[in-house]
This record gives sequence, structure tokens and C-alpha cells, in this order.
Amino acid sequence: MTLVHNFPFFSILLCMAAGIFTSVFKARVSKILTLMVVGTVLVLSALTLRLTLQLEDAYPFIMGHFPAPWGNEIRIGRLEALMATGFSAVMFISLIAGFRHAESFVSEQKFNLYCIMVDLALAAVLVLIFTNDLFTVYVFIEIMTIASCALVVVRQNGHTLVAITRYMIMHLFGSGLLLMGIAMLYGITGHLLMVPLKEAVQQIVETGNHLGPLTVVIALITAGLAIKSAMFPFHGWAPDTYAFAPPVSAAILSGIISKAYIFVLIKFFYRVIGLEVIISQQITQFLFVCGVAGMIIGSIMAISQRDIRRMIAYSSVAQIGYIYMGLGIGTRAGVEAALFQMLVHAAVKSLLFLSTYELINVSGDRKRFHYLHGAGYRNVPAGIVFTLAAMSMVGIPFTGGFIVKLNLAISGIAIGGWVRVMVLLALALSTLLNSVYFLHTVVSIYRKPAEDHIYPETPKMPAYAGVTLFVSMLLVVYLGIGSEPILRVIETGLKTFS
Amino acid sequence: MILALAVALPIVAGALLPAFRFEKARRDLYMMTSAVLASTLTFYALIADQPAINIISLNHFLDITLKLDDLGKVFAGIIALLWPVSLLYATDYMKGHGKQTSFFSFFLMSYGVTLGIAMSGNLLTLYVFYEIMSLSTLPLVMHGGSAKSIKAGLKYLYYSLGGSAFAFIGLVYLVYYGGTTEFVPGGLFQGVSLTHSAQLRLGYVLCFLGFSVKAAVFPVHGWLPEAAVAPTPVTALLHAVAVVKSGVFAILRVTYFSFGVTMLRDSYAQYVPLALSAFTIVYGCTMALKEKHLKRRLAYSTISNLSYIIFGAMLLTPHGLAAGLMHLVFHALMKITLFLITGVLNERAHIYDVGEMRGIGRQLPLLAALFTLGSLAMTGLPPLIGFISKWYLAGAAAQVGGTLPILGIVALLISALLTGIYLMVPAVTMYTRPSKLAAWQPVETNFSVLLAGLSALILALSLYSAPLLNFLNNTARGAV
Amino acid sequence: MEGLLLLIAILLPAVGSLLVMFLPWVNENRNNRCIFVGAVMVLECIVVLLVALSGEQTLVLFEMTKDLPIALRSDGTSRVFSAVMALMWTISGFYSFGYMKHEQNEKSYYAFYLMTLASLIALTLSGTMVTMYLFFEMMTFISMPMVLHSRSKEAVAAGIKYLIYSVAGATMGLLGIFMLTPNISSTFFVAGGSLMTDQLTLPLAAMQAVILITLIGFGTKAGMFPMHGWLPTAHPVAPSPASAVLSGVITKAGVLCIFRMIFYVVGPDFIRGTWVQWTLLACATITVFMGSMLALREKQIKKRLAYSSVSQVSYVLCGVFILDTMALEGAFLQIVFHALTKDALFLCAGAIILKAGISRVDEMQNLGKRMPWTMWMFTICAISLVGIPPLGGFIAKWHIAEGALTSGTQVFSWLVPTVLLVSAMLTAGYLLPPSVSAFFGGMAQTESPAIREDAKDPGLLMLVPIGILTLAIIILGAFPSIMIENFDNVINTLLKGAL
Amino acid sequence: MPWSLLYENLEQTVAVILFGIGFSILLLQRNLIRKIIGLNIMDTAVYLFLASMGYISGRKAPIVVDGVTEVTAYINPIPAGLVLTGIVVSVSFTAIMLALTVRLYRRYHTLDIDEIAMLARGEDA
Repeated sequence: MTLVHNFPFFSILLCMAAGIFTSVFKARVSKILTLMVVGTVLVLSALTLRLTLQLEDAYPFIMGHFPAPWGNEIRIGRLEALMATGFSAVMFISLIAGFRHAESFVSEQKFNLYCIMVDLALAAVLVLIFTNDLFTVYVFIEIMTIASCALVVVRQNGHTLVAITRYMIMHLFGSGLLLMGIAMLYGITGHLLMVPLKEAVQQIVETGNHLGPLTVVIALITAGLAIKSAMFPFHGWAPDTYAFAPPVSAAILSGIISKAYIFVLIKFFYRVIGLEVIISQQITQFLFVCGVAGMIIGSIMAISQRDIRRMIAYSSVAQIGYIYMGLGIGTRAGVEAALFQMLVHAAVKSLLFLSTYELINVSGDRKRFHYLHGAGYRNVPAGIVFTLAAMSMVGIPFTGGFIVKLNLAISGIAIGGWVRVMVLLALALSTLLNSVYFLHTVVSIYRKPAEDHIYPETPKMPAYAGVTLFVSMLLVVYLGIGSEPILRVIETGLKTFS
Repeated sequence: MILALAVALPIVAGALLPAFRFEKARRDLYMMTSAVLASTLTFYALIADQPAINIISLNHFLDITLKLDDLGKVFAGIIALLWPVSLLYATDYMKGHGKQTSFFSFFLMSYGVTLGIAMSGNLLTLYVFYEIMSLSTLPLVMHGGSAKSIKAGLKYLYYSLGGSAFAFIGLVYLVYYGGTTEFVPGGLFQGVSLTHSAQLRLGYVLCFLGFSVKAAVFPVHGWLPEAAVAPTPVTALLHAVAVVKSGVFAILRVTYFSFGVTMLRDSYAQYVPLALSAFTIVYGCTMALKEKHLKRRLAYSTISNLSYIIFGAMLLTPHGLAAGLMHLVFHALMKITLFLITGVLNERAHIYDVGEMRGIGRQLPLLAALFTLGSLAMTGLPPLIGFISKWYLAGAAAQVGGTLPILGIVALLISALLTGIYLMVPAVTMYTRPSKLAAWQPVETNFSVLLAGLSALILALSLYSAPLLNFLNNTARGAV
Repeated sequence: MEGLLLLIAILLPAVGSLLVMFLPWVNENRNNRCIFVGAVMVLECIVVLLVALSGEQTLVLFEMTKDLPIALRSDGTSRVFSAVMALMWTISGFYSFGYMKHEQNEKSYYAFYLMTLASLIALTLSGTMVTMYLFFEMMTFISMPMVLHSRSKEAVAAGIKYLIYSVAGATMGLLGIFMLTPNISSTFFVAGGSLMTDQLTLPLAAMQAVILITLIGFGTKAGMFPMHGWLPTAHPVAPSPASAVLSGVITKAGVLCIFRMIFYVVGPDFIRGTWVQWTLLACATITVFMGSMLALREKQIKKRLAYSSVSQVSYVLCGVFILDTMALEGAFLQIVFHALTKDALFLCAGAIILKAGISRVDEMQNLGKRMPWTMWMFTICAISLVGIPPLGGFIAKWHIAEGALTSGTQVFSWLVPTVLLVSAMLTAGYLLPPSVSAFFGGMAQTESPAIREDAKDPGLLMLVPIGILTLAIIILGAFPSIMIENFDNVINTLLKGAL
Repeated sequence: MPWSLLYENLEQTVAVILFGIGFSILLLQRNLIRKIIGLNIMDTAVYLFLASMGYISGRKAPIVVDGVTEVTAYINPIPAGLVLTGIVVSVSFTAIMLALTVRLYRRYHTLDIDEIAMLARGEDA
């Protein structure tokens, strides 16, 4: 076991420790510390990824002294490492480009608390990615929920408060379902670690005992995670929360945290229950229908928005729909496409939230579309970044969105029957709808502003923020051009994922 | 390499244009140089065959490849010929318009993108350039900046992207069943005993519908007349030649080089496009007849004429394709001439409606004569080029026989008749006494020379088109 | 070089037209222009007569594509038609020198007058269907300015109507050209037709329908029902000499095209005895009758003459559609005589309008005293048109009627003569009363108040052409056999399959 | 399903009923405080369920060390740990929710969530 083998564990510990230490630091120090931590996690994750690419299979990492089935362990494979790298990269970018906006919402004295929440959220995300244990899953889901609640509610605003109340209620409800599901699963199998759980589940399926409760378990856990990841029709809390949160928080919530829940769900499907059982329980079909409906209705809702942030928030609902559609297709190819979409959407959505905020900023802090006219000229980099991100959303070639669409379509076409028709039509329709609202917005920000709108002088976007946005724009393009190796990692990672 | 250069040069030159902050004269020189250079490269590639060049691989089955085969040469040739001409026209036309830099920047970029479409070596490349074209030409449509042009632009955008969303489905079908998107003469599925032909046909029809948005086939044509609000060089070049013919070109590509005629022949995958295009031929003309606004009338005429090409191609015979290609070339020449003349009338005489054209014949005898010539050619008066393509179209349809082709001939004739009316009536009114004296501004000699040149080309081709027709016939034979 | 004469016949007036338009010497001075135009027309007549007298010649102008030659050929039919047209055109042209003094825009009038002649001659000399279609369309466009000449609102409306009808007709013709091309064995016209009846690409009924549509399409120019609507609107708005040739000559272009399609492409056997023939005959007879009735109701002189043309040209068509030697002779004769007569009548009408300032037939009381020459010639022509022996009109109609009676075309063998007879009476009814009232005053004893004070016969420049025409009617009416022999030669080649 | 199953698994039955009560309070009540109470009831139900699952009669708690030699003598500690964690989580959630409620009440002087949403809509976002 080399040093690199320990990196995932290190990065989790690092985040949590940083969270603890940050509580005593001043705003400035804690900010730098957080950035450094996230950066370090990024580097560590990338190194882990490199390691796992050299290894044949995933390796378990035992935390504490007890081996499975008693002790707590994490599992490090290619897929996990890739996700960790991707998410920490997105987080790093979001923080660099958007930290200064959070400062305007949080008082100087309390800023370190905000940083704690960021650290905790990242820690939770990493744990959820790596963990091999449903108990840990539960604990860190709760931590993540609280942390993200705090990330949002730093904004002292009626809308935000209402939104976060909704958020809390829905998430607590989801947690309840999840916990209930975990408890029942434990009841029928006697395990909480994933490896023995799977054996037990297979036994249940083979013997036929407790099949009913197993179905309930699957339903409960799926529903719990679906609520938390804002799957249609459980998305009600999401748009307001994303829209009224500070931009960094919105980027983190919508880009990363919601994906972590979905990753847990995939893990649950593959590593706990087994995909065949899931398909035979027709859960995938439910997810598929919800995903397709989410793609379409989310987009339609987005079109009807007048506030740009709510529009982007609703587009998240639609994009989450893509992921669930991929899962719902029920084949390995579909899940691969969904996983890739998780990465792409994480990158693109955080870009969108951040660049949108820059555009709003140069438009006198007004969010309606007609005030945004000409914003693309007032802040050129943000305009370009927004345009590119919008293109990825539409699925223009050379952006990640295109590859997502392509892979989803190919995995759908391989199924045949009504699934094929639904996938293809949903993709086509969704592309059209996406182009309606995103490119409409792009056109808006390059329109000539009305004569009577006066835009106050605003401080220029610092160069480092612009550079960061551009770098992440390159990331989106890279996802569109160099998708092959990433997809290869996802594919091989998923193969060892059971 | 030449191909990549020809595509990249205008794109890069266009993208860099705002960075230079030229004054007008130097800007024009810069643009013309790059456009002419790109055209020269293209012409060179037309003559000396170039090897295919792989730009980038998206993954193991999707490459961005540039290749110039015979069909591509046809389209690339027109583009390379007409773009510098239109650019030259635009430099004069846009005098006094705002935001010229952004206009010309996108205008140049679109050149490269269109060349890219012509030189695509596979469907993915074509699709990529096709999408980029939707976006790069959007600012040109919306250049006016008025609410109307924004609305037109958005409509154009939604139609285009919606269309490519469906074309994308075709792409996916090809990737899944064919394993590649390569353009192969005769299609990917020749000589293979097909068990999936039913699915493939569905994929083809969806793909056809997708690409037919740009080709303005009936149910999805709505954007084109609206887009006539764009400045005339855009309407003339993009909405009579580059953009719309890209749609047609894409249809030709998927029909002959991807899905292949053998699979489509005598199935609904042939009949649906045939019926749609035959209907569009008549529909476009009828709408043109109703329309009083000259540019919109010409736009509707374009709708009708594009379907001539599709109709010919969808006969799925070498003759049909050859006739379609002839119309592709000839219509480009005729329509651009008419549009450019209209542009001069708009800008220099503020004449927008058909009814206002009285008296032009006296004020601008040359322009009026050229307009009449263009109209005659469009109407299909032998021996002008419009007749040649119609003749072969009808011949090809008669040769195929069957209900739809014969109906198509009737559609062609109705269209010829309506064209005679909606173009010849304005042409005639030009020579009548003006009801009011328009406020004329002098017309630059540049315009006259350009337009006369184009018309001379039309005449020359009318009298001697044998080499071109031979080439097109060979192209068509090669494709089937 | 063989066929050079054909090219000269076309280029001569075309170049002349361009010179009229652009050569300062010609277009600045009225006299110069008249002399020039006159010279061109006389030369043209000579060339055309040379063509008519020399043997058959072929000239391929150029090939649009290898199977689309634009070619000229002077066969029997084209010789007859071109001679008639050139002569009529020239005579009316001379008349214009006098008449057009009072109109504006003489320059463009003469230019287009000559240009139209060029396209007409080209049409008659066309050797292939596409060439014919080309010059048919060109003739429409080039003759437009003559209709539009006055540029009045009325003229523009009429011009556009003319345009629309003509283009529609040509398009219907084009349909036939499109559909027949794969079915004929020769691109060039072949006397007797070259339709490969045993291997049609279309079902028989469809083919017949196509042919019917084609013939009706070309019938537009001849004013045949149901595409006759343009004629009474368009002819009268043109200046009188122009309407004379439009009505007397250009309508014959339609006849020529029908002639070509039936006898040189499809072959008379293909349609003989089929529903196509019945339909065409029905159309033609309806037109004959309807034209006369409309003329009877019309009070405007020129409009009345235009309607009369509708009726009279369909006499020709009746003769053609019967597909019989005798009837064809009649048709040819009718072509010649109607051209002469209608030309002369329009020219007289022009003189009346110009000199007496009246345009309605009920204002002509006692005009004969003021304009004796004009009215005398008007009367002679009217008599010929009605078909009273021994003038030309009678001989033509006699041949048609006789042909019909012996042709065995079922109901039409007696219907056609009957309708001809009725129509002749109607013609008498609409043409003779003006003459009568002009000479005998009708109801009124005094001169019509509408007649201008200074009304008198026009100058020689206008009278002589009318005189020539009238003289020709009388002479040719007396000695029709000169022509009939020539016609028979042509007709025999056309009908050789049948007889 | 025989009725005996219900009272043989009394704890589970009660847990499910409690969960239902809590769930309906959470969803149906508009008052925020009541919602929070409903949430707590729901959580409690889950803990009861878990605890009853984890208990095996006759075994000892895993913290008793005296004289125990085998793993089988203990009950599994994990469900208990899960319950404990859950309680902690629930407490913290309740705290956050109450804090939020106080904030909202200060701002809008009502606890009715729909009313608050209505009032908030009028504000500038």
C-alpha cells in the first residue's frame, strides 16, 4: 500500500479537520484555508484517479481496526476517483470565481462559518462517493443536508428563508424515508455494509423470502434520494432554493450536492441491490418516466420564468431529468451516459450560475431579462462563458452537452420499442426547449438595452475570476472533445462496481 | 491541409476582425483578401483533389473530417464563387449601418462554416458545422436590432436548432446501425441484407425532417420569410444560397451517402419527402404570389425553389439528382442576383413593396433589365438556366413515373406559371409610369458592375453549360 | 451556309429593334426612324419570302445541352405562316407611321414592334418543341410593351391579365412538352408526328389528357375557350396598329403551336376519333359561337373586333381539329383571310378613332360621308368576314364546312357547319350595322354628334395599307386556287398517314 | 396477512403508525411549528423501528465487557449507533428549523407557511 492509496481518506479527513480549525480563524484566513483545502483535495483526487487507472480493480480502505462486516471502510475505484476529481474541480472553480459574492451576503465575522459549511459539504460529498457503508451514507447525507442549508441561508432574504424552509421540510422528509429504508433493509438482511448486503439481497431474491419488504426498501430509498436530488415530480423545493441562494452556494448545491445523492443512488442500485433486481422491480421504468417528464416539464417551466436565476434553476430540474432518464434506460450504457451527464452538468451549471451572477451584477443587481439587455457587452468574459455554457445545455457539438445527448440517444436506441421512441423524442424536444430559453437568454444579453435603463457603474470583475471562468469553459469544451477517455474510465469503473 | 486552411481562414479572420479596430478601407481590404484567399484555396481544391484530413476525433467512431468529393465540390464551388461577390456588395451596402464590425466578423465566419459544410467528410462533421452555422448566422439575421429582427432571429434559431435536434436522431441511428457516419457513395448499407430497414427508414424520415428546416420544406419553413428582415447581403447570400442550400445539401448527403437510395426507394421514406417537396413547390409559389413585400416574396420563391432540388433528389435516380444539382447551382445564381438588386432598391430608392416598383425602368434601366433577366430565368424561359434545370427535373420525374413524380411535374408547372406571375408582374410594373417620384440616391457603380457580372454569368451558363452539366451528371451517377 | 437565311430572318428585325432603341441617328428623328423601320420591314419581307420560296432548311442555333437543341427549320407550315405574318406585320407597320404620330413613346413602340416580329418569325421557324416554347414565351413578353403602351392604369391591368393568361397557357403547353419528350422518336418536328404510340411512358388516358391540356394551353394565344378571357381586354388597349397585329397575327401564333403539336409531334391519328378530338372540337365550336355573341353585345369598336377575333380564330381551330384535308385547306385559307380582314378592320377602326374621335359603334351614323374611303374598305372587309361570296372569307368557311360534313366526326360533322352558319349570321349582325348606319344614317338623319368636326379620311400613309389589304382580300378571294395548291402540298405531308 | 403478525411485531406496527401520523402532520399542517413536531414524530417512529430491529432478546449490550467471550453474546451495535446518530441529526435539524421559524416569524409575524410564501412573493428577489 503506497501513500497514494491513503489519499481519499486523507482528503476526507483534511476537509473535516479544516472545518474544525476554520471556526477559530478570521474571514480572510479561513477563506484562503478553504481554497487551499479544496485545491489540495482536487490534487489528491487526481492522483488517486491516476492510481486507480493503473490498478485492475477497486481497493477497499479500512478505517479503524475492524474489517468488514463490522468495521467501517471506504472503497476506492476509478469511478469514485473520477467523480471526486470532477466534483472537487468544479467546487474549486466555483469558489475561486464566486467566493467574493458570498462575502457580500455574509458579515465579516461570520464568514469563517460559511467556510466551515463549504468544507463540510465537500467532506460529505467525498464520503458519499467513497463510502461502502449505508450507515455512513445516512450520516453524511444528513451532514450534507445541514451544510447545504447553511450555505443557502446565509443570504438574509425573505425569499431565501421561505425557500430554505421548503428545502428543509422536503429534505427531512426524504431523510426519513431513507432512514426507514435503511432500517428495513437492515431488518431483512442484518447488514449495513454494501458487500455483505449484496450477498444477502441475492439470497433473498433467490429464496424469495422477504421479497415484498425488499421492494418497499428499494422504493423508500429511491424515493428518499429522488426527493433530495430534486427529481421531477419531487423538485418543488429546488428552483427557489437554487435561485435565491448566493451564487456559489447555488453552484455547489445544484452542480455537486444534488449529484452526490444520485451517485449514492447508483451505488445503491449497483452495489447493494444489483441492477437486475432493480429492473425486475420496475423501478427503472419509474425513474425513466420521471426523467423524461422532468426534461420536458422542467424546460417548459424554465421558459415561463422571468427571473434568469429561476430559469437556470428550472433548467437544473430538466438536466437532472437527463440523468434519471439515463438511469431509467436500465442498461450499463444508459448509466454511463447518466454518470457523464453528472460531470458535465456539474461543470456547466456552476458556470451558468456564476456567469449569470456576473451579468446580473453589471445590470444593477436586477434579474429580469429586459434589464439584462446588453449585459454581454458590459461584462464580456461572463457573456462569452454564459454563451458557451448555454450551448452546452442545448447540446451543440464540441461541448459536453452534445456527448451526453449522443450517449443517451445511443443507449436509448439500443433498447428498441417505446423506450427508444421516448428517448429520442424527449431528447429532440428537450433540445428544442433548451434552445428556446437558453439561446433566448443569450440573445437577450447581447441586445441593445432600452434607452431608459440606467446601469450604475459596478466594480470590474477581478481578472482571476475571469480567468477561472475561462478555464472552466475550457473544461466544458474538453468534456465535449476529449470525452473518450472519461467515458472509458466510467465504463471500466462501472464494470468493477458490483 | 488545403481544405482545413480554406475552412479555418475565414473563421479565424472573422473572429479576429473586432480585435484589429480597422478603419473602413483597410477593413474592406482585409476582409476581401481573406475571403478571396479562402476562395482561391477552395478553387484549387476543386481542381486538384485533396486528401481527406482528420481534424479531431470526438471518440472512436466520431471524427471531424474534411473531405471534398464531387458533391461537395458542387456546393463548395458555388459558395466560394458567391461569397466574395456578396462580401464586396456588402461592403458598399452596409455603409451607414451600425455595428459593422460585428456584422462582418460573423459574415466572414459564416463563410468558413459553410465551406466546412461543403467539405464535410462525414455526417458528424456536417452536423457540427450545421449547428455552428445556425449560431454564427444568427447575429446576422438580428443585425437590425429592432424587436422585429430579434423576433425573426429567435424564430430562425428555434427552427434551426429544433431541426438539428431531429437530424441528430438520424445521426444516432447511423452510428448505431452503421457504426460510422462516414459519407460513402451509395450509402452505408449497400450490399448488406438489412433486418432493420424499417427502423432505419424511420430514422431517415426524422433526419430528413430535421434537415428540411433549413431547406424550408413546408411545415417547417416559417422562419425563412421572417428572416428577410436581415440586411440584404444576408438575405441574398445566406437565405437564398448558403444556409438554405446547406439544408438541401445535408439532405442530399444523408439520402445518397449515408442511408443510401436502395433502402429508401419505393418506401414511405421516399414518398413522404417527395410529397412534402411537391407540396412545398406549389405552396411557396402561392404564398409568394400573395406577398407584397418584395424580399419576402423572393423568400417564398426560395422556399418553392429549394423544394425543386429536394424533389429531384428524392426521385432517387441519377437523373433526378443531377437535375436537382443543376437547380442547386442555377437557383443560387438567379436568386442571389434578384436579391442583390432588391437590396439596392431597398437601400438607394427605399422601395420595399412590389407596388412601389413603378418607374424603376426609367430611373435605373440597367438594374431593371437585370431584374427582368433574372425573373425570366427564374420563370424558366428557355434557353435561360432556369429552364434547363426544370427540363431535366421534369424529365427525371417522367422517367421514374408513378403518381407522385407525375404530380411533381404538375407542381413544377404550376410553380413555373406562378413564378411567371409573381416575378414577371413586378418586372413589368418596373416599366410603367411611376406613381410618385421616389427619393433616389445614386447607385454606386460597384453594384452595377457586380450585378452585371452575375447576370453575365447567368447568360453564359444559359448558352454554354455542357461541362457543368456533365460534371453534375457524373457526380450524380457516382452517388447512386 | 445552309440555314443562314433563317438566322437572318430572325436577326434582321431583332437587330433593327436594338438599333431603333440605341442608335442616335435612328431614334432622334421621326422621319429617319420611320424610314429605317420601313426599310427593315421590307427587307424582312423579302428575306421571309426567300425563305418561303427556297426549300426546307435546318439550322441548329446552339445546344443548351446535348439533347436540348435550339433549332430552326423551314418546313411547309412555317413557310406559310411566316410569309403571312411578315406581310401583315409590314403592312400594319406602314400604317403605324401615320397613326403613331399622335401617340407618345414611338421609339419603344417601334423597337418592340420589330422585336415581336423577330420572335414571331422565330416561332414560325422553330424546329423543335423547346425552341417553339422559347419563342412562344418570348413573344408574350416582348409583345407586352405594346399592350402596355399607353401606361394607363387600364393598360397595366390588361397587360398583367395578358401576361398571366399567356404564361398559364405556355405552362400548360410546357406540361405537354415535358411529358411528350420521352415518348417521341425525334426531337425535331416530323410531319405526321413522331409519337411512339406503342411504348408510352404514361397510361393512354393520361397521355390523352396531357395532350388535351397542352392544346388548350396553346389555345390561349388563339383565344380559344376556356382560356379566352384575356383577349378582349388586352387587344383594345393597345394602339390600333398593334391591336391589329395582336388580333390578326399573334392569335395565329397560338394556332401555329396547336398545329405543330397535332401534326408534327403527336400525329393526327393519335387523337382522331378520341375524346380529345371531341373535347377540342367542342371547345372550338363553343368559342366560335360565344365570340360572336359577345361581339354582338359589345359596343366598343375595338372590343367588338377583338371578340370577333375570338370567334374567327376558332374557325381555324375547327378546321384544324376536324383533321381532314378539306377542312385543313379551309383552316389555312381562314388563317390568311382572317389575318387580312381583321388587320384591315382594326386599321379602319384605328382610323375612325383617330380621325373621327369616336370609339363606339352606335356613334357612327353618317360617318360614311366624312370618311368614305375608310368606311368602304371597312364594309368590304366586313362582308368578307361574314362570309359572303365571292370574297375570301366565304371560300375559307366553305372549305371548313365541307370538310366537316364529309369527315365523319359524328355529331360534329353537322354541328360545326351549323355553328359556322349561325356565327356567320351573328357576324353579319355585328359588323354590317355599323357600315349601314355609317352610309345610310340608321335611324338618325343627321351625323352622330360624337363625330369630330374635322373628321376626314386619314392620309395616304394609313389608307394605302388598308387598301392593299382590301385589295388582297378581293383578289385572293377571286383566285384562291393559287394558295390552295400550295396548301395542299403541305397538308398532304401532314395527313399522309391517314390518307 | 394474519392479524397475529401485527401484534407479534408490535414495535414495528407502532412505528409505522407513528410514521404515518408524523408524515401527515408534516405534509398537511401549514403551521411551521406543527410541521416541525410532525417531523420529530416521524423521526421518532424511525428510531423506534430501528431500535426494535436491532434488539435481540437475551443478548447484551456491546458495551458490557464482563465475562463476555464471544461476539454472539452481544446484540449488533450498528442499529443502536444508527439510532443515536439519528437522534443527534434530528436534534440539530429541529434546532435549525426552529431557528428558521424564529427568523420567519420576526420577518412576517405569522407561522403559516403559505402566508409567508405569499408575503415573500411581494418582495424584491
